[in-house]
Amino acid sequence: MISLEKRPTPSRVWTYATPFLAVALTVIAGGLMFAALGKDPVAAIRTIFYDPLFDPQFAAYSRPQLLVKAGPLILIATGLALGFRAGVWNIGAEGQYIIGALTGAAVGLALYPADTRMIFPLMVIVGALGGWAWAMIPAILKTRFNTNEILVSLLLVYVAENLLASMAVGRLRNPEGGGFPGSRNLSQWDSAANPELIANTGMHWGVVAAFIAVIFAYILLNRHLTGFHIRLAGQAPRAARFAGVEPTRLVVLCLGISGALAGLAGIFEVTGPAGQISIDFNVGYGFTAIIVAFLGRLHPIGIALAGLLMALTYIGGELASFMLGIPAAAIQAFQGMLLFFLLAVDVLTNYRVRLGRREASA
Amino acid sequence: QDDKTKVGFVYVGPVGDGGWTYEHEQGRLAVVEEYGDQVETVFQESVPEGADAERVMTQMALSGADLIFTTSFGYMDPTMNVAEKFPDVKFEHATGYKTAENVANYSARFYEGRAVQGFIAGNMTETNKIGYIASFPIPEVIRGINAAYLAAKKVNPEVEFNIVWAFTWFDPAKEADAAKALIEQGADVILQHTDSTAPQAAAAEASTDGTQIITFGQASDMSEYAPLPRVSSIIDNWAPYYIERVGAVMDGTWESQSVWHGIAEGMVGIGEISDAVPEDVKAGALEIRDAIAAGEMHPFTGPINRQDGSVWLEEGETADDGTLLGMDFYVEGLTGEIPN
Amino acid sequence: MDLSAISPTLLVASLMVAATPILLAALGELVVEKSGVLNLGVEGMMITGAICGFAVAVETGNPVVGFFAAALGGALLSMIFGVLTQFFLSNQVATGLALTLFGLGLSSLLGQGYVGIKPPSTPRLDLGPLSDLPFVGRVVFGHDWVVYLSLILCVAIWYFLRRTRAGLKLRAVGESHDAAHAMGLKVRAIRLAAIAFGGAMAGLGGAYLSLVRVPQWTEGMTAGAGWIALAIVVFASWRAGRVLVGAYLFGGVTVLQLNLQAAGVALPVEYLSMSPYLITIAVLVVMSARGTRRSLGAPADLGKQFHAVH
Amino acid sequence: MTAPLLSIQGLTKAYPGVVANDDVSFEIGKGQIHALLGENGAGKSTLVKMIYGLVTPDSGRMEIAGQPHAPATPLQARDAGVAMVFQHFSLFDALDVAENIALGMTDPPPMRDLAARIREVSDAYGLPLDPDRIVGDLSAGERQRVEIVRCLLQDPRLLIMDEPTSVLTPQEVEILFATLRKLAAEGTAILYISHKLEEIRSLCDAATILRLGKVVGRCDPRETSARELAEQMVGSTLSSPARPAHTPGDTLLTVENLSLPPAHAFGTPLRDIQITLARGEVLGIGGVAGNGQDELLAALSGERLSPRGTVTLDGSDLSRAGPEARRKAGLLSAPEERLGHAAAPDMSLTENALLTGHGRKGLTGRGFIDWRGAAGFARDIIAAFDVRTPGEGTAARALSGGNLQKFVIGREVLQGPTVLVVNQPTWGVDAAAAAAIRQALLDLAEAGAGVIVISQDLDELMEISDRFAALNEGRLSAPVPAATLDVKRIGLMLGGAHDMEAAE
Ligand SMILES: Nc1ncnc2c1ncn2[C@@H]1O[C@H](COP(=O)(O)OP(=O)(O)OP(=O)(O)O)[C@@H](O)[C@H]1O
Ligand SMILES: Nc1ncnc2c1ncn2[C@@H]1O[C@H](COP(=O)(O)OP(=O)(O)OP(=O)(O)O)[C@@H](O)[C@H]1O
Ligand SMILES: [Mg+2]
Ligand SMILES: [Mg+2]
Repeated sequence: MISLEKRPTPSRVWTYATPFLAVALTVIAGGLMFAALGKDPVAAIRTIFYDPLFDPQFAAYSRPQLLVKAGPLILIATGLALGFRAGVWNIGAEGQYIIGALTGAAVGLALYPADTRMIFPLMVIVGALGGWAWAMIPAILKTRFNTNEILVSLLLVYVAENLLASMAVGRLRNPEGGGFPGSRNLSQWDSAANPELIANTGMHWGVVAAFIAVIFAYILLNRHLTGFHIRLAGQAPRAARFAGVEPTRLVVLCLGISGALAGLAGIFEVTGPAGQISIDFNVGYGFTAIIVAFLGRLHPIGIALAGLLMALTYIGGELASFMLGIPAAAIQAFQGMLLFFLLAVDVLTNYRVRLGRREASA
Repeated sequence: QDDKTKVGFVYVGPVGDGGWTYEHEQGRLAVVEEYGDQVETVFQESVPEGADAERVMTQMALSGADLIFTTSFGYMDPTMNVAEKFPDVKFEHATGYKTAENVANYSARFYEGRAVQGFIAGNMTETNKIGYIASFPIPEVIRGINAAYLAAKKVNPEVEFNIVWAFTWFDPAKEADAAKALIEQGADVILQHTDSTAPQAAAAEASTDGTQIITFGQASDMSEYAPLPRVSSIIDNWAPYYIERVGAVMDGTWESQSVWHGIAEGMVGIGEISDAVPEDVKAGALEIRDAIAAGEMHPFTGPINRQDGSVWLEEGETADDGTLLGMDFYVEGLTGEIPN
Repeated sequence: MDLSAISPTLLVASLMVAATPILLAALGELVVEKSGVLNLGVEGMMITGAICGFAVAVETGNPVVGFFAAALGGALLSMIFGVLTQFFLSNQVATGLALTLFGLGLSSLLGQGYVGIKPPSTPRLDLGPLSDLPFVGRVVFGHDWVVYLSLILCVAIWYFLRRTRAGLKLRAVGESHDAAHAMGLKVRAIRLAAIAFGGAMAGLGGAYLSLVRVPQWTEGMTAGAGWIALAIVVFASWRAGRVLVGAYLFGGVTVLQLNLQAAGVALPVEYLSMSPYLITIAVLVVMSARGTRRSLGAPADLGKQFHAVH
Repeated sequence: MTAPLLSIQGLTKAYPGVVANDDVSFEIGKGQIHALLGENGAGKSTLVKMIYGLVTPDSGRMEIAGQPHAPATPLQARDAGVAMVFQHFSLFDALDVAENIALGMTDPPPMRDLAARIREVSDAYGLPLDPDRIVGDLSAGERQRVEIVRCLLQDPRLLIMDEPTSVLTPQEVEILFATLRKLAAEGTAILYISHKLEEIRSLCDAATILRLGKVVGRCDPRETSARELAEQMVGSTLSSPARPAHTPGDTLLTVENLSLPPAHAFGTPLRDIQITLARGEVLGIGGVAGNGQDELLAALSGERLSPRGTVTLDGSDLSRAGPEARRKAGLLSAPEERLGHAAAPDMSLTENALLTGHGRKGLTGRGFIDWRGAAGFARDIIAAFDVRTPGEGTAARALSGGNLQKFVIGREVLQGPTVLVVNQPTWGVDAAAAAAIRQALLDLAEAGAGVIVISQDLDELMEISDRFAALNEGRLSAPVPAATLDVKRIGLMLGGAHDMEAAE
């Protein structure tokens, strides 16, 4: 009989070792799945984890793409993690991401074709505000009416998606696009573009923002009283109130920050890599970021690493998919396995496994 | 590496969607069939439009592709961007309007098929109510509605179109609900511009001895619902085009172009008209199909007024491609408003 | 515009069909949450049920067997969540989300051979002359057996939770797992059973989509129904009867907006399609504005990890 | 003594780092009321959990009426005739009384019959209960009754009670004792755990004393003084806190007409509370749990705000100030619940020191935390209050209850409060630690602060307060000098008869 015993303090060693253990387990289980599908498991794993980083044919391009793909994930996940630490469950970042992109792009497009440096910063600010405002809906409903923020923020994703579709074929449609859906291409309009800052690095303003957010969150959580209060509220809500933390303020703060960061991710994406508002320009970053946040154990540095790992599985998965003909669905299932293993092995960090003597109550 | 011609396909949905992407995949398989060992094809399914598409195309180009088909409208700008970086790789973008030295675009005149459908629908409806499940209010969809309506109205002046905008390309449950709502309100013909077979199933379910609902396959033949409720279909048939263009790359004759192919070129196919359609109607439908193919007939031939009553096409005038490509209005007789 | 074209009879009949998948899934999740577990993987279990049910129904030609397989498939998938959260003490929110991701991938893998196939049909029950009665005939006696099953399950779950000892134990575990443990209840076993039941119900809901409501198999066909089921549980304040109301309300708004469009009502379409979500939010606000936690009925230990400390 | 009902031989149970029970042996006879004594962490709860099947012993054997007893689950223990009232966690707030009772029975009758049985048995033992009420709405005494009735319904041969009286009024304790004596007379054996030695002396026929998991003594408590019992438990001699006489100074804190609605569904409202507290004074507030103690503390700590003019410290109105502002002004507090309220379980002692200390101790600058300073403060507390822990990096939950309580009290005391309000400062804490905490509170008052001690332990209140007031259903009686009180009078005050008494 195996039993678990809570450690007095989390194990340092396992904190760092568990991700590797999880990847190793995923490689085994995923390899079995690929083999069952009739694909060469070694080649598949190699293509997913190794090729994007080191294959001479792809690495020069794929490596910077890791940043492009991870940037929005990290930016959103960092914001979400602050909330999750405080026990504020925003799972509607996808909606805030969409609204950030929409509002930011709308402001930019309204000024088209003006040619001034001010437009891009203005769009960024409005995008952040848009995401913030969308997140304020669940925040206010929660603080005023005690409405469950998980559900409201989630339902608002669907509302945002509908808004996006109607904007893409309506108000924001490119008047010179021959009636086709989608806005003007913002990345091709210098005043609004979010370009690659250093050629062939994938570094754009969104990635810069992601790293700033990580550092900011790290300092906030480790060095600042507000961050301390965030952690406190999540771990022991009553103790937080006793310490003088206002739950209402914290809900508004956390939802606000995560909404604003998601909005930022949206506007950076739509002015850069994605280029334009289209019917379904959102690709689920808001949801994936929730997973990234947990994989990173809600720690800013962890989130940065988890975001990069996640990006690697996307990019490597694409390679594996078209190079080896592995169905996209198998890649998705593979990612699911990775998550399961990462979540499962985490138990070793906080618990000691005891074998042998049976306890009455396992 | 080797001298095989490598062809990449970028798909917006899963190859198992049974509709749009499925038909492109059939085109790819036809290429493999045609050229066998001379080609190597690769594809990537479910690629979101935007940054991910650009990356997938780039990686395909890096992997040595000679020709890449990008099969969704939203891939237009990514295709142009990647094409600029890989001048030696040829690109073919579906349903867009931009071209470059190494970027061609191709699209199908589905509205020609809609005219055939409209004809059958107008003849066969007994309630004179035709339900139309539309996806998004874009020219492609509006064009289809107009073409079907004009054809139906011609043979049945009483006919009325009820249009439901589903705001999705693909949500089987919603499509089924939309079909049911239309049928419950008296429509006995369902036309759809969404990709799943849910409306077919809903129609089969709703048909009783007294009332028979008929439907048409969309994108693929949907022959599993023939002979009823599915009486015919519009089939996207990309195979001939893909075979031709791959061949052009192989023998070095590939050039950028912008084509809008229809029934004549075989890009739009009219699925078998089932025996549920009366002989004379079937004959009439085939006649229209052949006339369009022969260039003797244009589904948009004047006199046609816009919905607001203003004149669009004078007597005998046919629509120019420019207006058709950007169509954002209903023709006279259709009720309701186009969203936005 | 022709509102008279909307037949209330048919509207009610079709909203019942539209609501059945989410009703089944929400009832399952209700039981799971009552036991103190928050499983956000409903969408993943639904779609897995959709393909399992579809595939088996096609292979056997028997939709009943298909539904059975769907329940089994959903339950098996839910056990991944069960083992991870109950034995590996993983975070329930994250594990549920991962389950959805995995379920979507797994289902499309399983479904690769089943695209474009027509499943055997699940006919309406023939209740003879009853089905010919005006209004009631169509609304009450005009459905397939799964609709009735979902209604029976709704009553059964209400009875189970309120009136049986097993239901009492389940509620006790959700209310305070420490106290339940001290009373000698097998907290983990009860929760695992609840999770499996929730998976089975979600699987049934998914199969209803793929076998009856749509019916066909396509990847991603649940299109968010699982999330709505989750919202309905909260909406219903964790009560079986209100789950029914919530599911029918949501189904009703969805069907009604399409009917309004079909009738040519001049409302902006894009706002109509948002309406089910907006209305759900509005009702959530009204419900939560009125209640304290207790009258809301949320199990006190919902989402908390249980680790016996004795 | 008759033939033993329960006999335990060489029972051992080790947890990582501690041997909770080390070769424990003793016997309980039929109809005997047997006390189990020991300081915090001595292993009392572990021992009874083994008897009840919640914990499996590493070695040793148990027999009940001659039959081997090795329950793997509470179910088996109940079948063997063992019933238990728990120290913690055993009621479900959202369920009703009958449901709560049904959950603790192996084979409950149908609900309707059960309700009738509950009425019958509870009336028979003088513990009336309404089976339909929601447990969360009951007072602490009534909740206790639920647990006892749950046991009684099973006709147990052995009844275990783990610290049952901490939440009862003296009158309720009397009723409980009468019930237990009646049960014992009917032949039920009772194993009774409590830190209240006087109670044990009046109730029990035999006692087994544990220290660090080992049996260190057996005695007849009726013939041993409380002091001797305590010294056996602790293993050394005890000194009582010194309380030098003093004259109260000027008024520090006034609370006027403080009324607050209940904070949640199961809460108690505060009704028109009046308090004045002078420099150097210790005001004791007694009352049975659930009569507004938590609410009163929250209203004083600033967790709940009250109407303007209701809470005044040193002339400044703090009614609308939050906890942090009150701390700044000198009004500090320590709530009853150590883990989760006074301290965050998963945080280190450094972080817990920061929790309330950052303002007064200057541990932050522009919101940025001085971790070194915080760790220093934590070390100061640990040293000054003899908190036994490996270091300031240890998580709060890893500390034993008594040590954490010392840390929490120390944290507030070392901030030099003008007024300190504490709720249940020594709840569940063993004699030595309790004495240390009481001494610290007295020292604080001696140094000129005002101290309010809210407690359910009347002996404690009599020992340290200058004046005493009672809380009953959210009302506070007029304070009376502690010296004039006896237990009977206090009991009446707690029972809500203080109005009558004022008329007396
Ligand atoms: N599940 C457990 N895991 C690890 N250690 C435990 C566990 N339960 C109890 N202990 C330890 O065993 C010892 C005895 O604990 P126990 O609860 O039996 O003490 P107690 O005598 O009941 O104390 P109190 O008077 O505070 O109730 C303590 O050191 C405690 O920390
Ligand atoms: N909870 C704490 N208690 C005491 N000091 C702390 C705490 N958190 C951070 N510090 C101090 O702040 C500095 C930076 O913290 P550190 O880098 O260890 O945090 P971290 O990287 O968040 O930790 P971990 O990697 O374990 O999450 C350390 O020197 C440490 O002394
Ligand atoms: Mg203890
Ligand atoms: Mg104890």
